[in-house]
Amino acid sequence: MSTTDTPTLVDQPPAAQGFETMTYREALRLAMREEMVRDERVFVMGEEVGVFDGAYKVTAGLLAQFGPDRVRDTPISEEGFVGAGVGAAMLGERPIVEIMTINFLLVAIDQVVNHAAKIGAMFGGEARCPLVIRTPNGAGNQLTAQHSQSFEGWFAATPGLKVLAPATPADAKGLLKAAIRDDDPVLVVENLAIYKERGEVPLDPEYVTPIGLAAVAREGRDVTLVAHSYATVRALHVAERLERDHGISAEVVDLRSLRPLDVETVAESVSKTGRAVCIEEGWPSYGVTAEIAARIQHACFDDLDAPVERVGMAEVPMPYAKELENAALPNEDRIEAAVLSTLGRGQ
Amino acid sequence: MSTTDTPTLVDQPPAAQGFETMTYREALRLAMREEMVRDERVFVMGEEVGVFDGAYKVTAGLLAQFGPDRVRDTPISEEGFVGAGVGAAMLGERPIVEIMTINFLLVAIDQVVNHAAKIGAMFGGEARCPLVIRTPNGAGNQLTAQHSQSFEGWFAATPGLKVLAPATPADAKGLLKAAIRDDDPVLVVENLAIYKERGEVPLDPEYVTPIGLAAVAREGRDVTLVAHSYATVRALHVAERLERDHGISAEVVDLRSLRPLDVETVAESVSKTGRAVCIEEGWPSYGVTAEIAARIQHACFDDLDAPVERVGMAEVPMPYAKELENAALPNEDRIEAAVLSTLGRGQ
Amino acid sequence: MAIATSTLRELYEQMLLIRVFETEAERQYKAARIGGYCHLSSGQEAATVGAMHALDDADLLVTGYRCHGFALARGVPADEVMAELFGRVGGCAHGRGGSMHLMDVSRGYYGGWGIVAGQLPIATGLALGLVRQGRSQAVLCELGDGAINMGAWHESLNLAAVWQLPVVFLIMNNEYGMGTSVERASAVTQLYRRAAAYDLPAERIDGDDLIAVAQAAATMLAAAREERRAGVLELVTYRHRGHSVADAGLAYRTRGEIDEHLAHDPIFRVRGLLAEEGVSDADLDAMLASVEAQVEASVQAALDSPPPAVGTLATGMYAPGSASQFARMLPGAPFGERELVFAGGLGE
Amino acid sequence: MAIATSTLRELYEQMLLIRVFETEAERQYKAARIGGYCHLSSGQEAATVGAMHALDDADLLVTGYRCHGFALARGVPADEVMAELFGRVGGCAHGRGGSMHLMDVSRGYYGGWGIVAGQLPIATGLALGLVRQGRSQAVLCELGDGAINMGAWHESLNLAAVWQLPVVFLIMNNEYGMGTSVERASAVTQLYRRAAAYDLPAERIDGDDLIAVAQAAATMLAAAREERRAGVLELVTYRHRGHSVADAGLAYRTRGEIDEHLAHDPIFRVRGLLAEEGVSDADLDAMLASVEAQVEASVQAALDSPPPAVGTLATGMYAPGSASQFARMLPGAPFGERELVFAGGLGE
Ligand SMILES: Cc1ncc(C[n+]2csc(CCOP(=O)(O)OP(=O)(O)O)c2C)c(N)n1
Ligand SMILES: Cc1ncc(C[n+]2csc(CCOP(=O)(O)OP(=O)(O)O)c2C)c(N)n1
Ligand SMILES: [Mg+2]
Ligand SMILES: [Mg+2]
Repeated sequence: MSTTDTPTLVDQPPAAQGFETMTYREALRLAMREEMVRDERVFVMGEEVGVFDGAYKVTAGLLAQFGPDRVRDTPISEEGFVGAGVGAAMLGERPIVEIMTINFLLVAIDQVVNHAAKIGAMFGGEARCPLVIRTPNGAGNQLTAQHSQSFEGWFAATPGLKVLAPATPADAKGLLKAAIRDDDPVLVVENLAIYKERGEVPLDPEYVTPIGLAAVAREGRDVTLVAHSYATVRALHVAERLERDHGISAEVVDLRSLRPLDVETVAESVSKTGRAVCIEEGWPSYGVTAEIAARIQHACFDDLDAPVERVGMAEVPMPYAKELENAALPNEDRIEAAVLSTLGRGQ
Repeated sequence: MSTTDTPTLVDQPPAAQGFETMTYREALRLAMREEMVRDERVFVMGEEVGVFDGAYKVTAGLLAQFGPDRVRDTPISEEGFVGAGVGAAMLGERPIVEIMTINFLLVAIDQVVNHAAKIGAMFGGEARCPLVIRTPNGAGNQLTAQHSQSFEGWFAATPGLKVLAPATPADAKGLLKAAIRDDDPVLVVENLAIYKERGEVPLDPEYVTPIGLAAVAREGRDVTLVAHSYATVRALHVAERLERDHGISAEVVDLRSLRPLDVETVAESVSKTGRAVCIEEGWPSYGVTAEIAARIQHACFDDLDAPVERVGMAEVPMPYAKELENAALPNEDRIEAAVLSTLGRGQ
Repeated sequence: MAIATSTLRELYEQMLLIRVFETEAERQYKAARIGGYCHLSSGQEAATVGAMHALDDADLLVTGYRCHGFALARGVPADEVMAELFGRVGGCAHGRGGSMHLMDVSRGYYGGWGIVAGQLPIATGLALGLVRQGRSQAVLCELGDGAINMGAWHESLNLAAVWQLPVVFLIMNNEYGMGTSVERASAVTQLYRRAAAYDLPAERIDGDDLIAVAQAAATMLAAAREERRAGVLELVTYRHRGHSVADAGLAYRTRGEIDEHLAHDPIFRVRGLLAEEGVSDADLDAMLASVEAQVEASVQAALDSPPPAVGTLATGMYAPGSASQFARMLPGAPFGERELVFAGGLGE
Repeated sequence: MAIATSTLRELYEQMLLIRVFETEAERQYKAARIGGYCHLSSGQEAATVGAMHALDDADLLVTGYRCHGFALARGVPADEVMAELFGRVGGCAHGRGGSMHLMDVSRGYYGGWGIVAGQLPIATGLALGLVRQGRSQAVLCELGDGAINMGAWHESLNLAAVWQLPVVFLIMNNEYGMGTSVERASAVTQLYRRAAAYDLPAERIDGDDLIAVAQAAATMLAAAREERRAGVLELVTYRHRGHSVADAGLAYRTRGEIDEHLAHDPIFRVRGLLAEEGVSDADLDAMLASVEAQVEASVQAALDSPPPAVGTLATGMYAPGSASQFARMLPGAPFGERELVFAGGLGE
């Protein structure tokens, strides 16, 4: 694979207008394609991103459009190619590294946490690391213990990193573009089940979602559901059920960004509703919802009418059998039950 | 290094009586020596644990006493020898793997989280992993960004693991022995600054501290300080200062175990005092104190007179200069200020 | 090594069993009775069966996730393997592991692992355990051609060499890691040459030659058992189907390349050997029929086995006695933990 | 390669500077003006200076934590290196990095890293960056004999080879990783042999022979620049002092072994060469005197430089403009974040 000839900058296409309904997967692809056209420093690297069109087809077609220098298949060497992304970024390149699933990021976490996250501070700002790592988390396909995890909270715990977790196709485009344009290392957490979700996506190539801003995905009065990524999709479904079956008006806050974390938007909502249920795909103990609950109890101490509840994956290594997996997932029944109990309408 | 001849079981020495004042480091060494005498399946493995007598001298003298088969120096290959510990444990051996500092555990975290933690569940109990990993966390010696971290919360977040964090020499002995005798993978978190702390240690070789039991390290009425490892030492000093300088009676709860987490003891204390300040050596956001605060607000909702406060390392990669490091540490001044503010006596 | 006709018959039957089983597994996957990832080993039967033939009952086995064939060749009943793929309690992993995590401790099979190369350090540790226990067995550790580029390969081989551990690393070189050919992934394409970086004996042979595989594996395992000498055995074979059942397997290789390999199907080769030795076609066809019946029965057995009860969600996660350690963790626990985990067999 | 006497003088002065600097650093550490870990490179001067002589100004450098010598040989002023060890704003890393994390981006020195072998993937990435930018420079990546047993070595070398990246891996084989000899840590003790696992050119030479080092490094760096061919250069040298200032360095090696090496001090060897070329003793002594004056001055410069202000605690952590992204993170923030981090130069 020859990489000597660096491609010449492609002309900007005329800014497309309006919206188009597409999947979350397609929105991610659109974001990458637009940014690769806009900035030739941007390139994609990872296992099977090229010839195979992506293990989950997120990068499908990019190799054909941009060639092997900008869509680089790697050996199975996460530590090596994540680190290669760090080094290339230090030189001003803008790598987008795809990790097939977040479970495999553990073999490369040293490069992310002990290296990428430290560069800005260790170099006093003289060197930066504009690296993007994209990877899906989550369970739900009987992928079993080693392939059903969600570690984004560990990266959100690391000063020097930024962690984004879009829940809609529009944010998938807007946040991934924000990550690519950002000058710091950013982990963009996707989700296996969310790839097929559909929604309206702005076609404007300048559509970028600001980092550090949560969204009120649904307005409500009685309780606030706080979630990110696929848990937000679950929360919205539950909110509908609550309205329909119980006349409960639930507000849904979609965090969108875990570091920076928009506590203001969460606090505003909970101060209004007085009740909060935090939801995540991963294990809640020492997880993302722990931080959210800790922030809420601090910021909304006088406004809380009930303790903050948390729902996540049952705290076991995920077993294979469908019956067990279904029980372990933060499914809509479990979320609904948590909401009812925080409203004193428990079983 | 010949390892073919397995040593023959050494006779039990007559149970020693009484107490002896020793350092935390010596207590750890005593625990390992006692367990190696008691059970020949126990062996120590890690970088510089033998000929060098340990990077921090915790294993000093063990090679001379037990030989190279039971005190095994390793190449610099954390992923490899942690995994070797996992495999040996699956066969019924009882490895104690020393990781020089917790910062280096990141290159081996895949073996701990994706492998060791999964064995009991994946094998339905037919195979177990009685592995102990010992490693110090913490900052304070100008070790800078890559050597000043505390990741124990990430392991405590992992179902299938147990995580212990002794704060006294007595617990260093009792909990390390409990870890060695336990049939599950246990991470024992030590701390660089705590190694030299002195205290009374029971000499009885059967002295074992139960797993999952927090300790009230100091009784008090006005506020509860919740901590683990070296943060407990800080908390006890601050409690003295509060008593002396402000007439404030602070109770200190030493968690001792992070997974399982003894929420009952914490909740009892906070229900009594109505106020809590949680302290850790690491970064608090998405850290250990997040989980503690989340549990407290849930378990003590009606008894809390003020929001739960948290203190930890300032959320930056630790800089080298002493002046910056001192400011970033969860030092006694910052802890005291947090206590005063939660008591409404803040600046 | 001359292999008696009777033995060759057995090995042939094992190869047939694997092929028929994999074919049925794909059918059942498409019928949605099997979930998760499902990696078939059709085409790799000679490499699998030949290597397993050299493994003693007391030896230990560790593999990656492409493990149906290894489990069957190790003697795990087809019923139990199929039940595992169906996620039933009758499965060899009690329905908790699925296709990637087959295991059978009673047969020295320590899994079925899903993180590429993650099984290598563990196999090294099992070998260390054997040595510490003064046992004379060896560990056979399977990995793929793609796995060799992981750091775990390097650290494990160095440890095995420096510590003289009885472990043989079996590289199933099926020419691709997902859609990436060996040429695109590895700086040396003759993978066995990497053993030189550890001064370990290594061999690369035609993995579709059953007898050659059995001989090479026997030699290396003997050295591991008797001289505590680790080794590397590269078996050059081919994956007939896609990476997993979800992959058509055509985006990165040509139809012609596949047909080329199908024309030299390792199963035909062994059938040819048996024919030469006078085994009749009728006899050979009967073997196939009995294997097909066996696989058909395994589907029924799987269907007859119940799924695990939700109350067992946490079973095995922690050792017996752990429940009391966790008893004080209940207050403020996340929603559902009380019912699902604490009441779900945690450490009982 | 013939080295002009004038050049040899310069290199000799660099070697002297490193030796005198390290000796002073140890003194200052014991006087508690330097904290953290402090790893000295006394004894490794020929390897360091020889390799750096072959590195062009436009090339890039990455090292581990034993980096004082590399920084000095790269031309970072002794004042700035000493000030860094003292943790002062005048330090080459602004007092934020200390002994292990020296750096000077203006001189293409991308650090000073503390996780063993963690710098290898980064160096590989810098080389990838050079290629993508169509630049013709090379990256020199230092690592120790102990670091070669980390998985990151394997993955980095394979990537460098498969992708044809211009990076030279410089193994400073000083015979020990802390207290562990190469024999106890590595299955092959001639470390350069491991390059064969990637079909990369490699050489092992006497690292205390300044000219041989310069020649070998020049050849490999040229191949990297001109043919985009990565390479491995093993320099056999010796660490005169302990692993760090805290280690006496006698628990794992004999006094005799150390004396043996001291007798063949690389600095004496170069002094001998210069003498042969007619440089007078007076001249050589004068060089030493001027270097000593330079180091003495560096201590004063360090003392004269102020420590960083606490208000800069978060400086550089995030890129300019990030403060607004974090503005809404304040409510319920842990105690002290408001003053220390949010007001501490976060992304301004
Ligand atoms: C660390 C890690 N990275 C990526 C994956 C995803 N993955 C699963 S199988 C596979 C290909 C492995 O190829 P090879 O080693 O040749 O084995 P084969 O599938 O051919 O049997 C990949 C990349 C994984 N499971 N673990
Ligand atoms: C991943 C990791 N493990 C362990 C350490 C602790 N450590 C620091 S230096 C060192 C020895 C390195 O030896 P070598 O590579 O030969 O370099 P040298 O010190 O001889 O220059 C060790 C084990 C570390 N910094 N990083
Ligand atoms: Mg393969
Ligand atoms: Mg060394």
